[in-house]
Amino acid sequence: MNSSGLSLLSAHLPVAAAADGLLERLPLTLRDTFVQWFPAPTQWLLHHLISIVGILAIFGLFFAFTTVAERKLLGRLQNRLGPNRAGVPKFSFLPFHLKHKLFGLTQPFADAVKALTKEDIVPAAADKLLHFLAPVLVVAFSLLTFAVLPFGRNLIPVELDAALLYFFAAGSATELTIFMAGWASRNKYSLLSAMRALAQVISYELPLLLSVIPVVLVAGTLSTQEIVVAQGFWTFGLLPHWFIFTPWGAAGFLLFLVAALAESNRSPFDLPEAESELIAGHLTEYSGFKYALFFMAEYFGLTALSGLGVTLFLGGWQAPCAFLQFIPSYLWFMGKLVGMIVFFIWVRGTLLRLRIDQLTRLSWQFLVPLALINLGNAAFWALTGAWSGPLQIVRWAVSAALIVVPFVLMGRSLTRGQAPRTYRYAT
Amino acid sequence: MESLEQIRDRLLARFPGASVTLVINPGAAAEHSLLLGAAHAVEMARFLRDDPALQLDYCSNATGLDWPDKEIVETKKLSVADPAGGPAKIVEEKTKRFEPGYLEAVYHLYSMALRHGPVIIRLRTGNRTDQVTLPSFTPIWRSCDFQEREIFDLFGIVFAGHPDLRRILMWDEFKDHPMRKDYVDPDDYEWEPTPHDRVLERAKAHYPVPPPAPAAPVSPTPEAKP
Amino acid sequence: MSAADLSPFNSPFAAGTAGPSVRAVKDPFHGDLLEVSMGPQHPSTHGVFRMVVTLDGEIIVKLKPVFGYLHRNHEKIAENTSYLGSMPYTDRLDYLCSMTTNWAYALAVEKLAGQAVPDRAQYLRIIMAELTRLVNHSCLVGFLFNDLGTSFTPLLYAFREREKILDLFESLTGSRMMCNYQRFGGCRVDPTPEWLAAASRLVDNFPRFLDEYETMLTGNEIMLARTQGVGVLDAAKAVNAGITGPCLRASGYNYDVRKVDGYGFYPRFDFRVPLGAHGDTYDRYMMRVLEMRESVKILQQAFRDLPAGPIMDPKSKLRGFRPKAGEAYGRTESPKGELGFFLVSDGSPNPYRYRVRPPTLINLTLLEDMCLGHTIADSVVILGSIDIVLGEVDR
Amino acid sequence: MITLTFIALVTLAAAAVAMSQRNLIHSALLLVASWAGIAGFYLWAGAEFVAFAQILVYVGAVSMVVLFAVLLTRRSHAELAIAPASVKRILAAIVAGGAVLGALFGAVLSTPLASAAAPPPAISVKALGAQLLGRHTASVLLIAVLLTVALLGAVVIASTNSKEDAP
Amino acid sequence: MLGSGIIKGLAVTAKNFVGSYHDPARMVTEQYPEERPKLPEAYRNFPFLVTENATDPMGTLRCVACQICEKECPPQCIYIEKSKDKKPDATGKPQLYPAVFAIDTSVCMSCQICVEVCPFDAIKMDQVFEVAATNRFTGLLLNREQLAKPNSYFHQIHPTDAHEVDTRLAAERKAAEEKAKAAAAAKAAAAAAKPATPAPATATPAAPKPAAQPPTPPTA
Repeated sequence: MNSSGLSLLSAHLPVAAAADGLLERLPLTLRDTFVQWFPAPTQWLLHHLISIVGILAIFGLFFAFTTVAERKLLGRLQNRLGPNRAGVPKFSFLPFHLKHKLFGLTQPFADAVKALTKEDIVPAAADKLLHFLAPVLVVAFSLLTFAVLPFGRNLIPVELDAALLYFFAAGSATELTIFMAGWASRNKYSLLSAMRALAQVISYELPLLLSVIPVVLVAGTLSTQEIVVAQGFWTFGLLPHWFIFTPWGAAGFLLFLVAALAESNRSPFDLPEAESELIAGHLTEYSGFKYALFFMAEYFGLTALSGLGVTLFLGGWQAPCAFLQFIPSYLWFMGKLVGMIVFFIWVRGTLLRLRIDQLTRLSWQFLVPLALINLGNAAFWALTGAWSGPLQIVRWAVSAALIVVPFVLMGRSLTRGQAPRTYRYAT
Repeated sequence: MESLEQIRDRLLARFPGASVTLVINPGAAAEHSLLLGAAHAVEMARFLRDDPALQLDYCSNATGLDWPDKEIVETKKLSVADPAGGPAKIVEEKTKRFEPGYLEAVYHLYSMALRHGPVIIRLRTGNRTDQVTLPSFTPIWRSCDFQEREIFDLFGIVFAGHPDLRRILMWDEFKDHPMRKDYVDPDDYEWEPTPHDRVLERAKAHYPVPPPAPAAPVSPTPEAKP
Repeated sequence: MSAADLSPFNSPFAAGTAGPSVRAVKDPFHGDLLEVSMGPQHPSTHGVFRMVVTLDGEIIVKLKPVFGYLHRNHEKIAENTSYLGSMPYTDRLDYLCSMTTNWAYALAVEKLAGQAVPDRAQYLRIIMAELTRLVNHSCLVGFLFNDLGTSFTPLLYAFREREKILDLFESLTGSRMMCNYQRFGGCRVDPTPEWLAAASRLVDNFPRFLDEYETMLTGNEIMLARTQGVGVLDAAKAVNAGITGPCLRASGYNYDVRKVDGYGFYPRFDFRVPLGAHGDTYDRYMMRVLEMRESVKILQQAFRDLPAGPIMDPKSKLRGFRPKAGEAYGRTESPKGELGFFLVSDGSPNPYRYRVRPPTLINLTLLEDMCLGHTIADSVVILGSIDIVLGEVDR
Repeated sequence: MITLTFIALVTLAAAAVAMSQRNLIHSALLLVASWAGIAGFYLWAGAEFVAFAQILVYVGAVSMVVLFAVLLTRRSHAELAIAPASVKRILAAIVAGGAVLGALFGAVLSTPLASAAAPPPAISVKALGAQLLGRHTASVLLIAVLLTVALLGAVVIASTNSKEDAP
Repeated sequence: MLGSGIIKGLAVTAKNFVGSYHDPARMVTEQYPEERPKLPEAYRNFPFLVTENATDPMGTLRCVACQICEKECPPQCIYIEKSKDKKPDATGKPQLYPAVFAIDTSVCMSCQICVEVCPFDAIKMDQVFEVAATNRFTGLLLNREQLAKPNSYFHQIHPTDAHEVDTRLAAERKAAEEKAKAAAAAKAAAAAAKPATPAPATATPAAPKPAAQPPTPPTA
């Protein structure tokens, strides 16, 4: 399906040539040699076990260093240094300026030890079973979503035909665990905050899904690997055909970002853990390792959502230019993933928090209508795939107008009567 | 703005039964004040606020004052003729006068509309023990709300007509009124390392002999060398 | 809840404890009211201040402030200390702006004793007061955004600027916040020319920080949504409730003690007083930002024509200061409102009665009326916009 | 066959325990577990699309409705537990269970099952989409209208409810 | 247009992020225990007693136990006991000295009023802020020996202030000596003229600080 834009000018560069570079196939060759040593019937089990261990190891470390990256980046945003005191005992003999050049990289392990050693208090009135089950399930479900993300050219843990649907099925189950956490703590405020967290997650599920459907419509498939392949063309070898470089793609990406922020309880929407709320939301009665599990699940959810965003709109493991394909594809995926996470942290360092009624009004009155319009826009884009020559400019203009005009109109109605004011002075 | 005397006269004209007297402030600031009788105080205050010439719409400050009973000893010099015909001796003859104490509430009223200065009005209670009620000005100026509660809390003046008269600073079970001159604070004694003057006398009650002076020799205390 | 039953006099709090609930329960789905105690240990009550809030779901139905957690009876201590001895204690009243509190106390005592102050000392007092206004307003703006939910970024930018001014105070008076700088009849230390040069350099590029702040936050859509129309304070109600300072001017009422009383040498400076129009949290925030710009103007004029001469009136007495019997009420425009000292002297070295008129305590009178009908998240922001410091509220 | 019996056992066990639980929330959650068991059946049968749709719809959304319904029924905690079993209720249960069992066995026995297990047809989601909007567009549109009406109805009820006391 | 305010906000934080790497104004962290803070000269924390020289601290204390600072200290955290005997001070005149001089630094709020009211420049403000003690009474109750620090240390922490105090004291000592010499000369002349009427004892050296008033009796 190469109905993506500017197909007239794209020269079909040989894609396959770069596919078999040594570095490119390295993880696959490693896995195959390892699987050879085992008897045949268990080989498919080993195959999957290795991918599971791979994901857990890589994304476990990725979570650890995201936390420290977040604190150091926030620090730098606020003109201060982030954590740099957790030195490694072996290096403590180093002079001061060297010791602190560890840039606090050992901070996550210190946090992990702290989380493990903290006393795990279970309130007496709590529903013991659910109280224990909630953090376990929330980590399980958010890890499940990693199964369908294409990390490299053929580095996808599970090649599913309905991969996107699987991703959202696993993602939506986390709501159940928020309810379980809120209810099991048998605490008035955590139940109140759990209800608010549920309202937020449910009301942002819709824009998230609606912003993804245009990609499915244009790419014609639900499988993430094929979506990435569909973005694998470059005009003049320089301009990649990622979906973000199309009007409906850009709008879809922005909608996806806002919905992903809300879905993972991040910055402008971190209502459940806000101090303006009563206490720390549905996590009030958790401490020690269970709290760390919820914390880890939040970061896994964040990583999975930004991984999906990279796959759908930023061309997954595709290189930005044709001649850059010698760099292995999984490095491109990781680079874009880190870029998305840095953007999330940057937003967290800047924006204020929305009130709960503004948050839900923003979703139902602004994001959902825009997402529906964007769906129509993507349909128009798909139908006019065959236009060529001057019609291309018309196509781009109409598609852009289809999304910008409602954005401006609805934006004006959303912020009616709210504008920076001018003030009079009395001498 | 009119002078205090004019205000007093207009008040007396307006409220014949009320008692309004001028209280002179001997200090350098020369901010004299009007002492209002408690009976008509609320109507007079409302008049002060609503009168177009005054418009004292802003009660900046409400303060409590405690004037305990005073023993005024006046010594008059008398020359008493000596019965034995000697020279007239000068004898100081002391007359003791007992002045009953009272609690006082002082209000500083300003006009934000006409931007003119403080008109100070004072209300005095009957005495310091049982007649301690004064009319509350909160229904007229809402700014007196917390300040009158504070006066009630720290001085013990009960304000009749205050919407929610509770203690504001001390905890509700606290019995006494700490700002009164005759308040004795609880003797929660803790060893005072540097007691002198008043603190020493109180500390003495706890140990017969004053504490041994801290050891003279240089004790190797871990204090930081500069 | 129509506006009528929101008026101050029949809010349940004002009508005793058992007042009619503002919102009658009409249909079964509305659960029972939830009584929550926010404070005294609460991240956004700026100190040990407690609000007992009655909630219906999210909406506040009744709010009862509770004070007294930081009460140390400053006024009784002052009655047992000499006039000079109370000066360092006034730093601890409103611990964010010690210079303006010192000045208010010195003004009241000078009024009580009829003490003159030389010109250079008056200029120095204005310089210190306006620098303190910059410190206090940048603090407030930073904490307001912290209540609005940013993760410390605007607060740390504001603190970066505030620290520079506090370093100036430290190099002049010896302590960043507990300056103990004013004396009766002048100031304690004469700033060196280097100090004055550093101070005017800092004041000249202070607006650069304000511009960066305004571009970052004043036009922010979420900020507009969260603060415009929240906690509206009506001007007439504010005057009656004795609200003074930026909160009153945000409701559009032009009353600034610097202009009205003209104490110190303020009439010699031309500066303007910003006035709001809607009286909501956004206006109160903008009042502080615009007042910071005016303070920068005053400071520039003060540095330009600071006269030479003594900083202490020769007749002023350091010890054995016994003002004649009498009383005096001196008031100044502290960054939080009208700060007044009412002193009654009986001729002894200790004041007979020492009363502080706390602007922050009286500004809280209408906190409940502003919060009725809003959510908890708003009540935190409204409290932040009133700018209270518990040292002064509880004394 | 082993996986099929395993999934069946898990689903039935979840449903049975759900019935016997005294705590209503626990039984609701076990009900959700049994729905997940049904999704397991679809996966075993190779119909991934239906399995994931089942999880998305049931485990994601309908479970929320069930739980909210349990929470919002304004009965105190004590009544949440089910009344002790009385003889009359046991008889009724046996009769109903027997009738349902009989109907099921009748249907299973009467349908001619193919002897060899036919290989699951490899249908791609694309083909499924074409089928849905090809031959069955009418039914899809009908369901769409039904759902929109239900959504609008919910919104109208919710809004009228809150109009009276909106400030 | 909706979102423009948010974008401007993001731009400002980005500028600060980049600025924190090269612009010193945008990187304000001071890594405390390793990087010592630069204290301004006027910094004050906890008083100390000035002694003329470091060799014999107790012998050359400037303090004459006049107890003015004890009365004027707002939190009343100074405790002085006069000595019974007298010992000559810097100008050779026999003066009392404090047998006990204790400051309870857990109560002292470093308000430097004792420094202002001391007529003999005997007590000055120190700059020690790392004061951690495990026991409130032995750790934070500084007695006379712990408080005494030499004049050289005073020059080290407050150079200008110390210089000004020293010049003033030197001037006064010179004036006192001249007066003493003049008085002695006058006495000698008077003795020569009228050996019978001894000259009155010279007045105690003029109090170095003009503003010093006779200590007023503390009122109850």
